[in-house]
Amino acid sequence: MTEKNKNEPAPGGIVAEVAQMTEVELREHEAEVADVVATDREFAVGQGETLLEMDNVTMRFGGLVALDGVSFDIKRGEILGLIGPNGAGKTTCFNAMTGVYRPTSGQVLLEGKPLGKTTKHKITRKGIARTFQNIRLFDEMTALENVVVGTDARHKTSVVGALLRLPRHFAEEKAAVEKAMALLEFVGIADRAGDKAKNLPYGYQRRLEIARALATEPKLLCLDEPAAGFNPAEKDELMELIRKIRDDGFTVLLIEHDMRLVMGVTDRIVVLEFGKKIAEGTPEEIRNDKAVIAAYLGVPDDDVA
Amino acid sequence: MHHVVSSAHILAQESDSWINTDTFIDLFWANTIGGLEYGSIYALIALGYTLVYGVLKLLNFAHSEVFIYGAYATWFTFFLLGFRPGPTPELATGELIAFLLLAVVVAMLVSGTTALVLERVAYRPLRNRGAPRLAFLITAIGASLVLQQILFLWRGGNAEQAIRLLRPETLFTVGSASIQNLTIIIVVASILMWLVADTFVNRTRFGRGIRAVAQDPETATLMGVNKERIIMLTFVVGGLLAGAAALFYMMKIPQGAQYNGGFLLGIKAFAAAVLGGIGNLRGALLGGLLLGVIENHGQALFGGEWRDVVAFVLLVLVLMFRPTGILGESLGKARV
Amino acid sequence: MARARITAALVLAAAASLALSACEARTDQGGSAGNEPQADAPAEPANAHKPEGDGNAKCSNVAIAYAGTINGENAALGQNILNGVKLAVKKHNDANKDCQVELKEFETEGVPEKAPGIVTQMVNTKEIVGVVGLPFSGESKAAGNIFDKAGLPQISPSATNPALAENGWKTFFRGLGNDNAQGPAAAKFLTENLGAEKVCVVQDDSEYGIGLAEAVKEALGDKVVCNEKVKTKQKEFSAVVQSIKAAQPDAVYYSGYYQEGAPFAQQLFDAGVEAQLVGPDGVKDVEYVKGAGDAAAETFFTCPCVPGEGFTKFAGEYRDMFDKDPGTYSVEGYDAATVLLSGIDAGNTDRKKMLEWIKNYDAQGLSNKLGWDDKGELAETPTVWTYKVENGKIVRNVEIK
Amino acid sequence: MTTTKTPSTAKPPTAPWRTSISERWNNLSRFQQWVILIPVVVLIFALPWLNPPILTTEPGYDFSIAMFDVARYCLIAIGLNVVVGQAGLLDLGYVGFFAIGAYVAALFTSPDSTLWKIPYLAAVPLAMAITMVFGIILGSPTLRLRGDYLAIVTLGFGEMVRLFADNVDALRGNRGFSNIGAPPGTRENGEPLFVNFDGKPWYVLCVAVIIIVLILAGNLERSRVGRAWVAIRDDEDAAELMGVPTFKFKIWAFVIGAAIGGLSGALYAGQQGFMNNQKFDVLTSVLFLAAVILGGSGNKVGVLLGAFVVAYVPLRFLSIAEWKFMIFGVALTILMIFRPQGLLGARQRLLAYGRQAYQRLVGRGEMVSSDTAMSAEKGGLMNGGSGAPK
Repeated sequence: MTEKNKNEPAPGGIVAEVAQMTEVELREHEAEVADVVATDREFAVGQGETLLEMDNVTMRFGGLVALDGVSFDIKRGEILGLIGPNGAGKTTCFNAMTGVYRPTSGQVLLEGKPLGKTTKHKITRKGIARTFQNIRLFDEMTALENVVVGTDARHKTSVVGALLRLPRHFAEEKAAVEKAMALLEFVGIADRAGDKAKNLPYGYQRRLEIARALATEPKLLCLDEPAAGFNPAEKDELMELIRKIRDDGFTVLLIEHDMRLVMGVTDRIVVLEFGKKIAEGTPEEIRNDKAVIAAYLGVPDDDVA
Repeated sequence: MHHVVSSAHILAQESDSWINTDTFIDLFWANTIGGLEYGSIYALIALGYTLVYGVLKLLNFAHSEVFIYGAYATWFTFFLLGFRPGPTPELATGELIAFLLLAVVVAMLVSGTTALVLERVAYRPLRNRGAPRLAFLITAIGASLVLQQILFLWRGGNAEQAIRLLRPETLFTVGSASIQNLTIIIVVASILMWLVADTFVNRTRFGRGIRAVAQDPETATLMGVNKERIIMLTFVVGGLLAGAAALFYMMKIPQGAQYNGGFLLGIKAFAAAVLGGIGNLRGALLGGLLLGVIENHGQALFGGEWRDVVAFVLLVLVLMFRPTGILGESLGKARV
Repeated sequence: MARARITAALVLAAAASLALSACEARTDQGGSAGNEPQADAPAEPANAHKPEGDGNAKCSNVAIAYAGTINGENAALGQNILNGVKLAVKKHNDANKDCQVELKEFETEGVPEKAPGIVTQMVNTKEIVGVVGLPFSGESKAAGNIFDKAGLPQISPSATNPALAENGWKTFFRGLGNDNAQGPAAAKFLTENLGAEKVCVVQDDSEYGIGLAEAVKEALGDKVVCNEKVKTKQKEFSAVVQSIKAAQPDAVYYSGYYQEGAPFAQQLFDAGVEAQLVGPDGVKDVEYVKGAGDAAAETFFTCPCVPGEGFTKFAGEYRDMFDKDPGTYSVEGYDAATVLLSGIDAGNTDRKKMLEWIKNYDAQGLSNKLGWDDKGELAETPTVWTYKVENGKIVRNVEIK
Repeated sequence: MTTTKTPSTAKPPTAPWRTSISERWNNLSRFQQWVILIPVVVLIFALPWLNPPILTTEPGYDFSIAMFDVARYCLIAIGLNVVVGQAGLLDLGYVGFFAIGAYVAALFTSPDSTLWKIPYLAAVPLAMAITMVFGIILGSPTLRLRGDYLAIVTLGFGEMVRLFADNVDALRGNRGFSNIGAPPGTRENGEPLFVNFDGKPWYVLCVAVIIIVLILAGNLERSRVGRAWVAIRDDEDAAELMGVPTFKFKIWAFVIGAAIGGLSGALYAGQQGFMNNQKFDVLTSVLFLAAVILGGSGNKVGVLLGAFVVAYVPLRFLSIAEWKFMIFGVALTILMIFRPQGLLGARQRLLAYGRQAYQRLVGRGEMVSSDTAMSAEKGGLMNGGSGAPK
């Protein structure tokens, strides 16, 4: 936030204030917001390096093989799409990356280091954040607080520190609220920051999940069908948001059914079918891949462009 | 277990060994048979927990009260038949069987009705409102309290005085165990009841409904199963079994009709259900019998005052290390 | 075998006590002709104090109080006492038109937790000059110091734990013998009257049960072959029964209350243990007789209480007022109230005077000779009686001498 | 960016009376709040001396002791609220911690105990420390379980504490401990200040403790710890995936709850002067739980209200004391159907900087929950996890 905002709250609050800004002011404001969002991140360092590697990952549940020797990698700064028909193992893939499941064999490497038995919350701290296919917000918290929980992943205040309100607590709280507000603006829902998550409109909840995930300062942001239930206009807005996230230096993994969205926004695409990787390449390559076409042609899909 | 008891030992400052292996060996058969006797009662109550848990994923806390209503029903049946507290009357075998059958029918009806009323009055409104999980649990606690207090305010805090129709007599002995007529009746009748319940769930149309709802309520509804009716049925079946258990319990412990007398049995029966694998009918039987036996041997080893601790420790250990129980789940999933 | 020997001992004991007891004929309310008790119950002592006094007492705005369980757990015991007190107060007030003493009732539910609040309220109620209560040892322990501090005398009609008198409370008086009297007497009964050589002592976890068991065990010495513990509200005694069975005693002394005593006795009986069962005053209750089923008829009781059936006038009045027979400790409650009422009649209408009055009191009550030593124990140790069950009723057996 | 700029939407309608009170309160400055709070606190402290005619429990029960009992329940409710209300862990064995606290105080101060003796004021923190250790011991195995299973295991642990009190000779079972210590201090006449027949000093002590605990608990609530608890309560898996070390914070909730339970147990033992193994049963646990649930779990004012009702009503209306479990049982059942969030629903202020943030944002003190009184929506504890049983 700018000094001005801190010291002289406008009568209508920041939202009204933003609404009254001129185009130039707005740009400046946006830049400030982006700046806060990107704090403490090695911005654009090592673009193109391998960030995350799926190394021959197999997931078995009883007799069911959900992932069968899947290998691919995600490069810094790219938007990778993960697609495939229903039950192809996309979400399982996500869960294996974020520690919900441990691979039966194979491993997931983040920046060259295997995740191994790292617990879920530690994986988040190592830099993988996600959203959920079926929205899972903290319903009883306000939107702002939801995002602050995300920022807490980077906080170090101990229980004793919080109990006695030691200085670090204040510093972290202050920074967290600033950053969370900035993130809410970034995803475009700052006007409802004070509402309980459960009372937000659907589209807002989706965006709030993204803001919350970004708050953990992830190296890799995994979006699990973020456009589910969106109309075409909303999908366009979402594409724009995803690009903006990438432009801010994040790496994005995107699972999505909507082919137009995937083709429109991703740099590369990995295609899964029945737990196996059947193709990998740029959207253009995937569009013309025979195996992919075969996989999708059985099911007439309006969205296949 | 070792840790728990050894610290108790230090506190208790007992000079003799804290594990009575001699007693354990001497009374092995007596405790095993006695354990089977209690265990079969636990098993019948455990079936009620398991069925309801299987279908609703609900720990029906008030099931212990469903049971104790059966115990009161038994007592009142005896009382209204003209029997009074005091020495056991001399009855012809035919009379005895007729009276006991009457009592078991009444007890089952009362417990079944109690379970049904509980479902309709306490749980259904919550379901209709789509209440969250914990609301069900708290309602169960509240309902349990209410059912219990009705008895307390009506009959007072003391147990009903013992009325007994059948005097236990030793028929023969196996090692240290004297096999009594009561033991045989309770174990055999309980296992018969369990068989009936198992057949009902596994072989009848209603039973298929129960299993369907337990596995996937939504699909079951789509397939034309009337979920509400199945839930009611489940409660009633659990109640009927608890009623039967109540009669057996009252035959064993005629002072059993006390307003809060169901609590401990309920907890143990739940422990039995978890031990065998909650949601699993066979698990309920196995868990019940096993708990009864372990508990008896436990008290031989550590002393009678630790009997209940044995059951609680067992419950905690099972939940910690194998929450699906020995046989695993079959009606539904054990872990939330 | 054991049983035969015990029976023989009993016959002898009965004969002896018959010979010793007074020979005047009395109508017996309880037993029929075939069930003559083996010793006569004492009649109402002719010189027993009476709550009605001389009928000329003058007082105003003075009250006594009962504090104890009324509707809580073990309510029956509290009701027995309270009714005894009520009867005494009614008789007093009917006789003394110019001295209407109010009876205030306080419900403690028998739990120590509530006692301080209740007792503080009592000591802050200025009109109360004396209290009948508290019935249980636990609550008495929790609140005895409050009476002491406020100088409000309390006469407990039923708390028999010896330690209560050892706290240095100047306001504590016990209206009956303590467990130190009952313990040796019970031991004597077990060994001499019943001729038991091997005794199992079973104790519950109450102050009362533990204290009494200690006293009994001490008096029995090496005749104790096993010592088992049960717990309040326990209903299942297989472990204890098995141990007793293994110890093969001649007699079992159950030191506790009837609530657990009844199922215990029954399970002991069911298991075929033939040892003679004896219980204390806590078990001596009609509830036990009904609860223990077949085992009840085989049980003896010891009690530092005088058989009430001789008190025909009292029992009649009690029945008229409450429509039931006096229960355990009704007489003691009545006696305790009478001490307080007679004090008021003598003009002791403040606590200080009342305390002096009780300290110097020396008169025959219905139950015991009432007069106290420095600690608040009865100066004259009351005799302990034994009782047994006949035709579903508890009747007196012999006095332990 | 421009596309994401959405016009400010109208807030859902709120129940005017409720919102207005809490909102008006939150719109006040800290100073104004203190101006109102201080007289209220003074009034609360003065209650036993005022002995207001309608409020009084006399002539049945000493009012000052009744007020201490109420205060003790309030403290317990605050502690249990950390576990149940904030972190959403249904603990049916809370009485176990209360008992441990009471026993520690008794063991180290009563002449009936064979342990060495320490002053009461030293025994209180010791009681808290030991209960905290027990919190870890009981919490680390059980807190991996959820929902119903957690409830039943905590119940089992509570019972085990009670059974140990029954069975271990050194804990003296029913005989109990007498002459338990008390804080030092004498009256003008040289008599000790803290005695079991005067509730006033104990009440003042307990209320002071409550205020400190409330402030500390509030500090936690409005920090990452409190947010983590609510996140766990709302959706444990999501919380974990958002980087919340859920197990650690659940243990903390358990331990902090245990400490407060132990503290109230030690206060209880001190005031009573005598304690034995009675009253540490499941029914007492349920009564504690009822205090939290009735008032509104997760809401501090709510649980204080609930505790007041649960403790005060049976003392005020002694004639219905035996009905208390019936009444609370019915109340719990009905409440779950019609108002699962309790009399006052959960309302958190999770951000220390929330006030400024909201002021900047919407130009008023605080965004209050837009739950209306009529909505039977999930609230407080009632939103834990996986939805209704099917």
